[in-house]
Amino acid sequence: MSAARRTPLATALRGWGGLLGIALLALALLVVAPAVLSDFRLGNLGKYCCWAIAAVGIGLAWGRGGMLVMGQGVFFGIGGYAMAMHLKLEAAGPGNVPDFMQLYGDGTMPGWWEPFRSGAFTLVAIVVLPALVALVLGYAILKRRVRGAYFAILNQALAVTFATLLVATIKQTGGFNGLNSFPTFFGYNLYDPVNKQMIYSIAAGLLIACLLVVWHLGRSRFGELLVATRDAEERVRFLGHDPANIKLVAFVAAAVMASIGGAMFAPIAGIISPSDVNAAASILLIAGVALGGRASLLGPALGAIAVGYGQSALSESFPNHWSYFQGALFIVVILLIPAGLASLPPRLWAALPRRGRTRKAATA
Amino acid sequence: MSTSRTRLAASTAAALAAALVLSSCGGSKSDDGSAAAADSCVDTSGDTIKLGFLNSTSGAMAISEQTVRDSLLLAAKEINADGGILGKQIEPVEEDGASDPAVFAEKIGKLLTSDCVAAVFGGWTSASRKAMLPVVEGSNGLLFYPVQYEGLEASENIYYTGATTNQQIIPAMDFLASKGVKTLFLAGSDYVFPRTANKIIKQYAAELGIEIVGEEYVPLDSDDWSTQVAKIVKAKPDFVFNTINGSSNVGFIKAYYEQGLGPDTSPIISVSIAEEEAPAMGKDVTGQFAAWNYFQSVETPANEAFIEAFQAEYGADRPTSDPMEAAYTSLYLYKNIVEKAESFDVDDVNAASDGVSFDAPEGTVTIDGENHHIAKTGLIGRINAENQFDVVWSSEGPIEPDPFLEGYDWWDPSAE
Amino acid sequence: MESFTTPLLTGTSTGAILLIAALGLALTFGQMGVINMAHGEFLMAGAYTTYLTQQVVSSADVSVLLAIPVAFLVAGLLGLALEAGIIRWMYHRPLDTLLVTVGVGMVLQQLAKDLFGAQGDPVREPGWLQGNLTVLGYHWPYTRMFTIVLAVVALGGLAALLKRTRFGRQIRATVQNRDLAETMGISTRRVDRITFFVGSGLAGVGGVAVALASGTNPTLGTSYIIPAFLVVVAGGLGQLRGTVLAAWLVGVVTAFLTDWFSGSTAQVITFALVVVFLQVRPQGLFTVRTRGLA
Amino acid sequence: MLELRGVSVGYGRTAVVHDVDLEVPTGGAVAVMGHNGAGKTTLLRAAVGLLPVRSGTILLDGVDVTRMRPHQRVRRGLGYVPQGQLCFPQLTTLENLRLVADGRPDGARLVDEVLDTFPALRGLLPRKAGLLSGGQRQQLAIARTLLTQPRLLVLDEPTEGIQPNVVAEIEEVIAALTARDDLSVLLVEQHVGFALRATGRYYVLESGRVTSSGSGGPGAVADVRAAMAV
Amino acid sequence: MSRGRDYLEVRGLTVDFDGFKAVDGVDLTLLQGRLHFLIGPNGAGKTTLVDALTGLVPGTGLARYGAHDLLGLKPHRIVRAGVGRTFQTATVFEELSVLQNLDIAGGVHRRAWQLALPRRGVPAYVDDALDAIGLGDLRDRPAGVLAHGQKQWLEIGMLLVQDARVMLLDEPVAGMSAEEREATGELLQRIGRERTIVVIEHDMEFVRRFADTVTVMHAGRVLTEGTVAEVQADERVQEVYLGRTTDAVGVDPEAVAAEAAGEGA
Repeated sequence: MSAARRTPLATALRGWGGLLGIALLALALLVVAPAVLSDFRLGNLGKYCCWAIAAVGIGLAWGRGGMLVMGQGVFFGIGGYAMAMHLKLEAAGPGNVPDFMQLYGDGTMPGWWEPFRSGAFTLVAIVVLPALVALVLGYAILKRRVRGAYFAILNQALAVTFATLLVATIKQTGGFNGLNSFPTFFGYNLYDPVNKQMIYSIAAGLLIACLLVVWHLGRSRFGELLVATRDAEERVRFLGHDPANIKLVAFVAAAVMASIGGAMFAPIAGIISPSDVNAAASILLIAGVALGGRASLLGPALGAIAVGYGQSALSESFPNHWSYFQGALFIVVILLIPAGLASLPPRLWAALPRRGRTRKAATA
Repeated sequence: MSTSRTRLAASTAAALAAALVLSSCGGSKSDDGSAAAADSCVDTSGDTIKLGFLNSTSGAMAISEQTVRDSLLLAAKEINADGGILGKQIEPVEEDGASDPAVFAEKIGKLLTSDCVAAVFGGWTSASRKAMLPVVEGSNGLLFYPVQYEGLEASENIYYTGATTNQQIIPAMDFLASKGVKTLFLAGSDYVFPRTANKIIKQYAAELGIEIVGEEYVPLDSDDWSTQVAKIVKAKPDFVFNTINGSSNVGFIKAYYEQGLGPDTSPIISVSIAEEEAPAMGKDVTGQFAAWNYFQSVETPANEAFIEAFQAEYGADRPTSDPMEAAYTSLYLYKNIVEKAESFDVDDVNAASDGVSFDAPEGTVTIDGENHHIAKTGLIGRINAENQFDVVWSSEGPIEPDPFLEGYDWWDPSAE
Repeated sequence: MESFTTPLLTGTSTGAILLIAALGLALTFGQMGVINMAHGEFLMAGAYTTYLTQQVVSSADVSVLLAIPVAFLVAGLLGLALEAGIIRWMYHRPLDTLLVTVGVGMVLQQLAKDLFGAQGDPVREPGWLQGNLTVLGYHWPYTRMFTIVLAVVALGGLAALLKRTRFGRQIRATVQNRDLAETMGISTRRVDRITFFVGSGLAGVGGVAVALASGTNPTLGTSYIIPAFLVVVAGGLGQLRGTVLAAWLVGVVTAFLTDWFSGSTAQVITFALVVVFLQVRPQGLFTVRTRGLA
Repeated sequence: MLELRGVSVGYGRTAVVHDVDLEVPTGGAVAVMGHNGAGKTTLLRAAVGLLPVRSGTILLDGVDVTRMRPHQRVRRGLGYVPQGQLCFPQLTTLENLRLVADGRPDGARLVDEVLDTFPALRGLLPRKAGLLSGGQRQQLAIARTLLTQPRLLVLDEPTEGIQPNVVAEIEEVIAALTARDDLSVLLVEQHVGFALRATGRYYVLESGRVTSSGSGGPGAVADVRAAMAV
Repeated sequence: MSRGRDYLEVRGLTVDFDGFKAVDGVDLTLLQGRLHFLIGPNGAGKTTLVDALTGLVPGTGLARYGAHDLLGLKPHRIVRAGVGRTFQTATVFEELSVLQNLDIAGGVHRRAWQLALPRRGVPAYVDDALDAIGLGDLRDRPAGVLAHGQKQWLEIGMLLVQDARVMLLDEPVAGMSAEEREATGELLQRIGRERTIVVIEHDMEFVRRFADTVTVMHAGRVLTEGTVAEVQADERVQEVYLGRTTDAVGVDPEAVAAEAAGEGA
């Protein structure tokens, strides 16, 4: 795995350089972007940030842990729907039922919606719910030593199942249309540009926070152990660890991050629907991570932002060809630069002095 | 030593990030949750006026929505050739909704706040409309939505030029009642429109004395209908009410034939199969029925002109269909409202819209200023061997739009 | 009785299509370890080939039979191109083949949309397949029975190829020890290519069955790919009989669940059942001692 | 028959074989000896084509085969019996043989011939090769390679890990093969005495380099011992 | 016998692969403080025996160490019970430095939450292990660039950090030079005083030089057991295994790391 081969720059990026990179990104997202972008573009960037948050988690689980999590849409959806349910209830007002239940059903609300009236409960649920689901699923899958392609396929099947379930439960979750029309966000009017900027800042801030978590984990013993598990799972067993537990932690962390991303996506995009969480959406997240560099610190986040931007920009200019671009992206990146764009600067950097060295060797 | 420094740096960075987040939280908390209407940025000073055309030109819905885009562009071209709106040439700003509701929401925001268009035309799926609704209300913009839908909605900022349920579903039921249908089987895709439509159908059927002998849903993208069709065979209904969407119809019609059903045993009435979709099912669909407000075969002078212009522009093999006609009509209606209001301002437009009419290909349509829908005539067509629709039944004149079915006392929205 | 025969027979027909799709995967995934997510699009290519064959040979009676070998060839050649252009560089990165072929699938799907339109095109069944046989109250369409025949032929052909022919021995030898096969004078590159050709070609044959059942459309492959993979995994790698049983079970169980609940619920429950099953038997229905893919 | 000129081979960052020159004369037999890890197997794998060389040339019958794939070299008359009694465990003994023989016009006769050479295999034809004993598998491996009708036979440790009573049998077969005029042999063997008896020339490989070479025969045992003791 | 209080007792250990008994009713008593060598022809079941003791393959019978029956435990539990092993092909974490490799091996003794912290300084036991294996100068080099022998030492070092009371070493000196073998042997003698060490080995020279006890395995069974001299004198051993040693040089040709890497590729 050349991605993780320790070139000096890569090593540096894991330590101080990584922190510097995060600081620069924070500066760009939290200070520069709000100053130069229009409200509309800033909203778009906020959406990309939500995907980036999920991508950071994928970088942890896939890049560092070797688990190709092809169904992160599930967790993105859990967070997104939890938040959206709260916002719908907020819009409906105390004691009232969300509008769509009146339209599609008989106007009664299922009991499990009730707790989401509480903002505090919702915030807790956005973290705890995906963690629990990931724990149960991960435990079941990883303990049986399901890995590699099997893991990926089961994961994707999960995303398909989840989206189908959402579509099928139209009276409870809005079905294919999903949940939309959120006038307020914890009391803040969502039509007000100032508040939109605030929500953007929260999303960007959460992205930075997730990056800091991953940066820290990367430096910790756990980070080493995770990479070790990816590269030689059996060997880790003989260090006295159960590799399943190590991977489980990364899987759960990735799930929580995806959920946080989804939770911010709902108010920023104004909608969360099955098409934001299905297999295709999950794969788009993977595309960003692959592009940026699965095993690098900033790569997944930047890659996700780039893919989000590319989707907006390319679909504006070449509306019929976005699918081709997306497909080509997978083919070119995975085939030619499997370690992602993040691997290019260190590679170039490493290539330069080596040429000098070989010349020296030749003259010797 | 070095590690403690690192920790310090880490916590500082974390604190910094947190501070940034918190400081940016200084949002304004307005108490009235209503739309703080943003000032319109529409530029009406020049001799052109920008209009947004927002349809999916990529993704699953592209093939349907592209036809809407085509007729919008045709209408714009005709209007421009005729002197424009209030003397201003239409400058279309095209965007792709990519068959994804979230993208529709994003793009309509761009069109209204960044491109500053005077109005947006487009949307197809209910999901796309629902996603655009808060955005268009939030920025007090205008959206013209050209597709028949499940009703139960009326927004100050949206004009609905397709049918609402009392202009398509209810006429279809009236047609069935007129044919003496006693038993009905409901088959639909598992999403909003079929679910809502069937809720209405079931209540109206009870009123009409028609028995519902089965109700089946299949996921949107599923092609396998054999199990459900076996249930139809078993139920032997007088008619099948089909609310299946898109390509899923092909598998349904195939399974229906294979198991020995046909127009003479248990005929189908569809609300999503039009001139565009029928050829995909070939001869299998011949003899079946569809409920719309427009067919290519409608004989009006306006329709003759429309078909001629459309085929001249896009090719003689191109059929015209209900949503295309509704989109074409929507742009002309907008022109007529604006010219009545003598203003592009949204509030002025809304104030002037009531009673504005247009001699559309389907016949004369008139806007209801209360609910922003238009009065339309209900038509039932029977599919012939050329995959065209022969009109076999029509409502008595245009039906006033009633999106919330307030005029129907059998309707109980909270009943299951 | 009807409530039992109907799902059983419809499920068996659905299982047959699933089996043809899964047989190709059993070869490329089970034997070669390549996770080809574009396999569904090869299925789609087979369906469109059926449609195109009908455009050229207008007699539906003949064209469908003709479409079977042509679809095999078209999908096989697509597979060959994929192998030669991309997969051959990635045998040591099985997980990455998954992602690359996802990209290939996207491109093929968009290509089909651009070439044929998103609406789908009709495929007429031949006269000799019109009608149905009434089995205990269920009108079993001849086309559905035909897919079962097609599946049995594909299965028999594949089994004979692997067990009886020289090329089958070469495939099995290459799977077991690539270097050794090479030094026995077998061109393992050639074996790879042909294996991929045959596996992809089988998807094309599956496409004919799909076209007969539900016509063509650009996205039809996506609804088969995940179930087909689950069938291969649940059946046990390298186990044809496992694949057969798993395909039949998934088809029939889904049909019964659809009958009892709804189509969406059936999908959800079937997936859940497969996941639970893989918890109990991660190595599938039938086990063979073989290298894992991980 | 086979000539290696300045061949270097390595894995990843480390070179294992350095600048080796070696020749197997037509009809002759050559032994390569050396400690574990000296690079003997690596050298053979490069000669057969399973490993790319870093530099140097490999000639087979005077033709440069350095860039050819293994199966192409096999078609040019190179037969290889790898270390470890390798076979295709899920194929039967007969299938193991037919795998090779099928492509040849006189395949059936050839199978019959090698079964005469290894009569013990006759009774094992329907059995899966994975269930054979080590000695039986080695006989199968040699028989299978003979079916490719090699003019040069490359044997990597043919008696390693095999029960003593079978070893004698296999040594007999190898001795018979090396004695054939129409067959050249390149043999890697730990058993110095046997190797030198069976071959006419030896090379000693240490840390990937040829440190000594000479004529074979029992008299060379002491020389080889001395060379390897360094 | 009197030296060791600690011991690993194996009774009737059998490993059955679909009817083929790779290990067949093996009885062994392995005492602390002695260097045990396990020899025998290829396929005799030596590695399978170690695999069974470390949870890699399922075995039946009894393998008692302290209060545990190893056969019922999962691999990581066996490690935590104090039994460690190395592999024929050295498997160190190539991308981690020597120091990180050693440190990561110490994880057994840390609490779970400590894993979430970055490393602070070098723990004393890691330093000790580094000294013991003599790789102090290379502590910051990636393990991937180490020579084959050095990787084997690193693996032994990792076992030291793990504080494995029982060490099962699979051909630790294969491919090493004479000097390296000597150094390895001495290292094993040093660390073996408080440990139970079992070495699978083919190099009889090495066995003669360092073995306290030799167990000869053949066809899954224990053929004989005793001191080097006793074993060498055994006719059956000569027949199945040592027969040709007078004639052969460097008896067994197991895969050297490089060659194994080639086969794996």
